[in-house]
Amino acid sequence: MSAAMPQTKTRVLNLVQAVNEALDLALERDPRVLLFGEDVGKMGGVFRASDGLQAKYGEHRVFDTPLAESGIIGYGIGLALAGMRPVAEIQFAGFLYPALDQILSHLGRYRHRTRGRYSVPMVIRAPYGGGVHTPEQHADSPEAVLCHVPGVKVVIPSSPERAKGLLLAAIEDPDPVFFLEAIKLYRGVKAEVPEGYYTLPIGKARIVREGDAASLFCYGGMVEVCQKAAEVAAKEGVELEVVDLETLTPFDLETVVESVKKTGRAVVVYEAMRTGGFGAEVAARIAEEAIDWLEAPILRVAGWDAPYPPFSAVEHHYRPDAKRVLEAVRRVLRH
Amino acid sequence: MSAAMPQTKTRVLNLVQAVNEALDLALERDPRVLLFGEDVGKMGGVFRASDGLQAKYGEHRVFDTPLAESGIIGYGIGLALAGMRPVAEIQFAGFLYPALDQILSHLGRYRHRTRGRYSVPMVIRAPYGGGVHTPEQHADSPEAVLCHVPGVKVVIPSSPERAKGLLLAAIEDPDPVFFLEAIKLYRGVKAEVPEGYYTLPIGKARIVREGDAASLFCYGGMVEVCQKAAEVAAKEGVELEVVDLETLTPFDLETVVESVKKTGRAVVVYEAMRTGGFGAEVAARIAEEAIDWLEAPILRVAGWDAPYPPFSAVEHHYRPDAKRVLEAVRRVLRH
Amino acid sequence: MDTVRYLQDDGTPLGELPFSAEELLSGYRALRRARHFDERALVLQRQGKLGVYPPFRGQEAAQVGVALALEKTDWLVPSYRETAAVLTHGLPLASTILYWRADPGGWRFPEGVRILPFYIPIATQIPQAVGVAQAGKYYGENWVAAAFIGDGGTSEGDFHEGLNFASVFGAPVLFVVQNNGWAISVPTEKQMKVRSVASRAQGYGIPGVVVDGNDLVAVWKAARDAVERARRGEGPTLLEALTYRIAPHTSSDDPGRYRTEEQTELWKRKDPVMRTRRCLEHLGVWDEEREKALVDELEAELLAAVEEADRSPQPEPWSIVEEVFAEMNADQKAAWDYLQGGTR
Amino acid sequence: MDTVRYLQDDGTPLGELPFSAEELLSGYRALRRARHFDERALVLQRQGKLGVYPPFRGQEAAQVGVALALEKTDWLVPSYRETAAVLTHGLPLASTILYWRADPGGWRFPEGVRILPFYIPIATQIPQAVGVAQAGKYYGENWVAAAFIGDGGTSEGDFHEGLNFASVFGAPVLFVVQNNGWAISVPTEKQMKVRSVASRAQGYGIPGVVVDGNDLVAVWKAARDAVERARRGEGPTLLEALTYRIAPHTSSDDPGRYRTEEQTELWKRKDPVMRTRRCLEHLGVWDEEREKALVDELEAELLAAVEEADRSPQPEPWSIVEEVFAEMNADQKAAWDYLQGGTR
Ligand SMILES: Cc1ncc(C[n+]2csc(CCOP(=O)(O)OP(=O)(O)O)c2C)c(N)n1
Ligand SMILES: Cc1ncc(C[n+]2csc(CCOP(=O)(O)OP(=O)(O)O)c2C)c(N)n1
Ligand SMILES: [Mg+2]
Ligand SMILES: [Mg+2]
Repeated sequence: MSAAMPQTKTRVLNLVQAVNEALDLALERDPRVLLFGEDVGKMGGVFRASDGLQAKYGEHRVFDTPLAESGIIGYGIGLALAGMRPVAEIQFAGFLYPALDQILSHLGRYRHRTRGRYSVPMVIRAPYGGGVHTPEQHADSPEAVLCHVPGVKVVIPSSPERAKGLLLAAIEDPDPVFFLEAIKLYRGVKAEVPEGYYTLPIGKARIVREGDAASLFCYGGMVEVCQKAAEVAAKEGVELEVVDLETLTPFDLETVVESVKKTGRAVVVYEAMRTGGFGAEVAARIAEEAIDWLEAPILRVAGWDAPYPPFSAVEHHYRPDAKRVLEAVRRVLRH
Repeated sequence: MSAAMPQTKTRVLNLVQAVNEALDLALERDPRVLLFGEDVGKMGGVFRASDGLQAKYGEHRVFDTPLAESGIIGYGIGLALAGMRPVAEIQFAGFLYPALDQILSHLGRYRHRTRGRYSVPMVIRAPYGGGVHTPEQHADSPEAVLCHVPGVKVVIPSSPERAKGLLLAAIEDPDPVFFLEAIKLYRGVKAEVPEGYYTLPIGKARIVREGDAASLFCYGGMVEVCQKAAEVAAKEGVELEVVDLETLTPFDLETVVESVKKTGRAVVVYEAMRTGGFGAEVAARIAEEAIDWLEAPILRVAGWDAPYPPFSAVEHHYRPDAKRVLEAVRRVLRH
Repeated sequence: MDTVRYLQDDGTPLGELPFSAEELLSGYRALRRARHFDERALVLQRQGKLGVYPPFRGQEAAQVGVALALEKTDWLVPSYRETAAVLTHGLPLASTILYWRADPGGWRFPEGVRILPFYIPIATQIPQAVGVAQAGKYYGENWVAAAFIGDGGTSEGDFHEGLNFASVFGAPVLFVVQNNGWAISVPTEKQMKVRSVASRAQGYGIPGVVVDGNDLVAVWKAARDAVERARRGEGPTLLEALTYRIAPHTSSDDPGRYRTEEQTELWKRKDPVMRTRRCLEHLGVWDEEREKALVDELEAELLAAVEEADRSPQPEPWSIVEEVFAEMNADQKAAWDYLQGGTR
Repeated sequence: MDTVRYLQDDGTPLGELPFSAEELLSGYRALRRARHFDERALVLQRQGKLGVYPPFRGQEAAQVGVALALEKTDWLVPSYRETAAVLTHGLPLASTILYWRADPGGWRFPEGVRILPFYIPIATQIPQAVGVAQAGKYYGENWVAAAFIGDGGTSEGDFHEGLNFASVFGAPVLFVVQNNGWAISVPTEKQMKVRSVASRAQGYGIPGVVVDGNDLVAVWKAARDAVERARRGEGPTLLEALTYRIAPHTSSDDPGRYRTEEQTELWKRKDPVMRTRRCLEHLGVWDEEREKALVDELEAELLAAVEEADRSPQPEPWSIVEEVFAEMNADQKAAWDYLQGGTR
């Protein structure tokens, strides 16, 4: 895979446009690629991720399914077993739940169960997370559940250019990949995105801001929150390192441990409910592999142990923000 | 709740007999208690947990359902919303998956969603874990997924007398409780169990063996493994503290932190797949609250990042045993 | 399966009506009240006084007709679109406004009102409604539950599991499918290959009934028969109301992306409110004057409700961690303290 | 719905048979071979040479009849009980033995054999079979998929979702419900309130067919018609085979806990193998001698397969972390090194 970004022309796109472009390129490049889900066809998806693609590639490549998530994932698994490259959209990550039997029982087990005779090269895309006043269950962040499934990879991009390259890599991947897209970023971030086909490596975390005072570990919608916190801290002369995990599983232990060895302090930021969230795994890995370098407790800034508030007025009190991240940073620095 | 064990007569029972006795007492005490699931009626459950109860309480209190887990949990939620005290059995924890939509979308959200107007006082029992040569998916340990659901409690007993008192407390509890029973212990452990009705507190971990060299944190089927390891270590003059979490959520931080402060070393043992397992949460809590007392990395001994092997011949290489626990102990002691 | 109708498209009765004039007047009142709310709701939404709102224009009869067939002691289990049904079964206007304002003040329905909250995860209410219905048997209470679902929702596994449970247990429940032609952008023809969802009833050994969902009399009568059947202990019924979603899926949807308005125009001619009104006029118990008086009354009621809703206090930040368990656990307490302004 | 039959309980043809004597002989051979395996499997299980094993005694015709209707290029999607179908569609005896020995050597089915692994999580194979069937269209391959499920399995949501997908997409798939009267201890009457699962077909707008599942000719003919239909692009069929689970649910089940043997005895009289044999004898193409020769041959084949299976190497400890991904990740590599004897 071409890890580096190609030196081609770029245009400014938001994240959903970048996803749309990646899907377009994948459909063009590989006839085995199929796009389906609820409202992905004529409507082009509730967030427009597949806008225009049915018109361009036809109803047999890009189509609507009945309203049944277990059916969607099961159908996709069947297509993949028989050699296709299905890319399924689940309308919101909170609606992956009806499909969890297909996911936990089959998606990641099939290769192992058949000792490699069969595999499931399938991509499951879903918008996740809060910050945009959605109704109940439309702001869920269930990544931790997916990261506890053997044989599947979980990728969560934090910018348009990363999203495009990572999604194309996910579609090329011989194993099932969950691709979660932060709803807050769909139209919330715009950036230069290279034209044409390129992939970015799955399984690597990346340092989006260098620093020596403390490390902030984050992904998806929390990356911009951590960057904002880092900017504020920088004004006070405190240089924070911001590490975008990007791929949650397989976990890039090396990059995480290197950062902790450098800063000696770690804060993990995620918007899912705190208990049992993926941040617990990040903290556990650090406590396992880098304890001797730690000069402070590993703190987690996350959603509270309650459902994501489905009432917008107080939503921002649930989702971590720069203020809460900085409070945690001060605690580890004071320590 | 009567935290202490009553001073009544006791008999030797295995874990499944203790569960059966608790269910019997609950049915007798509260007419709102109903028992249902696949094969729980005439057959008395594939593990005999409800043996004889349909004959004793009638088909309207103890009954078989169609083969549909989402239906079973959804049906139970409805009964609970209207004031009953449903106790549902899912035949194996690996078959909770078709019901995860009902569980993640409703079970723990209902009270919050309605600001207390409605609640779901329901108990969901399921056998879990390996060690007895079961077919594929019959040895899963999905507790981490359940612990990431807001508004539900997760209890996993490690002995017959604890199982009886905790199950009765779970049925009394005003909120939904998952009660996972280690298949390996059903007939694998026998112990004195008090007669009559008693409850044990949910939300408390307990020290099953005192020690000062290092703390072993475990639950369910791993408690006997850790006790075995502790006995071996004791022969070498190393006193290990074994902490049975018993309730995973709500998490008993205090007992865990106290133990770490005392021993300065922590090993977390669980049989689920390592990445994203509940042991990560335990390690994260310790790294958050007790780092200054730690003299070694927090190690996890768990199932490998692969499906539980559905072929008995090598099963014991997947499930943690005393040998692997002791290897981890040596590492933290050497540190 | 043939479709049960009592009124022609223009409202003229096709024959003897199964309800008295008084009954029909009260039915029309509930219908008109729902319509009035829906119209005002869209205005409030544009003013930012409601959050995302799923309008029910064109489906009033399908919802109100069912609610009218229920006793106060019966349970109503809605999806997210059944505001008309919920209002008719007794949810106060102010609570309804607060709910759609996404204000926690609206999340706790008043005691005594046997309505479950609006269901966002599609079809999950179906097996739950069966449990609610069955619970009455243990209390010796003869209540019935009516559960709503859309044409799209019938594709979910929970629809099948719930219907089978109800059939096997003989539960006193009425399943109402509002077949409104669309699941967001997906037309019913792409959702299923059958003309009528009710044709699935016989696969469960239960009666299936198809009614003109824009005919209040037909819906009300069919629902009343099914409720009586359930109360007699004869088990569940699957009732399909053929109707149409005149408005966008929600206040944030743009139907122009997936449908032309021709079909919509055709259905507007069968408007359930106008049809019922014409029926009453035909019976000589309604006229322009009475209509005006009713609308004035409904507007006054609504304005009062909006004012009441506006008086409801802003949600406190810490409310987001309350009511998760009967007793707050240590983690929630820590969050609660933090949100109260203390630090952790 | 009436039940399609070609043979009386004693095997006498009810009339003209749709298969030639040669075809019937090959069919009987497959049937008898399956029976022989099942008989020996229980012995091997008791000797500890197989793990938990789900016998199919009494259901041979329901399974073999379907497999006989498939081409080698068609897909067979079994539940856990379809060993007879799988053997007939080409899974080698040795692989089958190793699979039920819970030996990883049996987990990888040979290339070219279009059989998916036995499905443990009930009903999950149904939507997957639809995807497998549809994939052929993209390859311009005209394959069909046959998916099996039990009466109990039809209660799961995936059964409904899969049938609806197949119907909406017009997928070339045959759904075979073996209604064997029991789901472990739960009789079909407590599983559903309909006499026949096939009655659900019309709710999806697809054909539903009920056959005497102990009548090889009936099953084979109905399956062949459905497969041809699918290949012609006319979509899915729901085929229900009425049969009976003569044996325990699995080698670890005790039916004495939940059923009396009277019903079992009645069904034994309709034994599918005996019935087919009598039919052949009636046609004058079979006798005691031929039977004995066949059984000797089958026994020899089986003994050879057991020997081959016994030669398969013991699974290596580290195999449990292999083949999880195309490429091992760091965590699996660490586990693999550890299991190889190194320490972590
Ligand atoms: C399990 C689940 N999947 C997807 C959605 C997103 N969604 C909300 S409404 C809707 C369409 C529902 O159509 P229908 O059941 O016909 O009801 P209608 O909107 O027509 O009233 C979808 C797909 C959801 N809320 N829940
Ligand atoms: C999702 C799921 N739930 C429960 C089980 C446990 N279980 C295994 S077989 C069985 C009964 C199946 O009955 P049926 O579908 O009629 O098939 P049969 O055994 O009669 O062939 C059950 C409940 C399972 N394997 N998967
Ligand atoms: Mg609809
Ligand atoms: Mg069966």
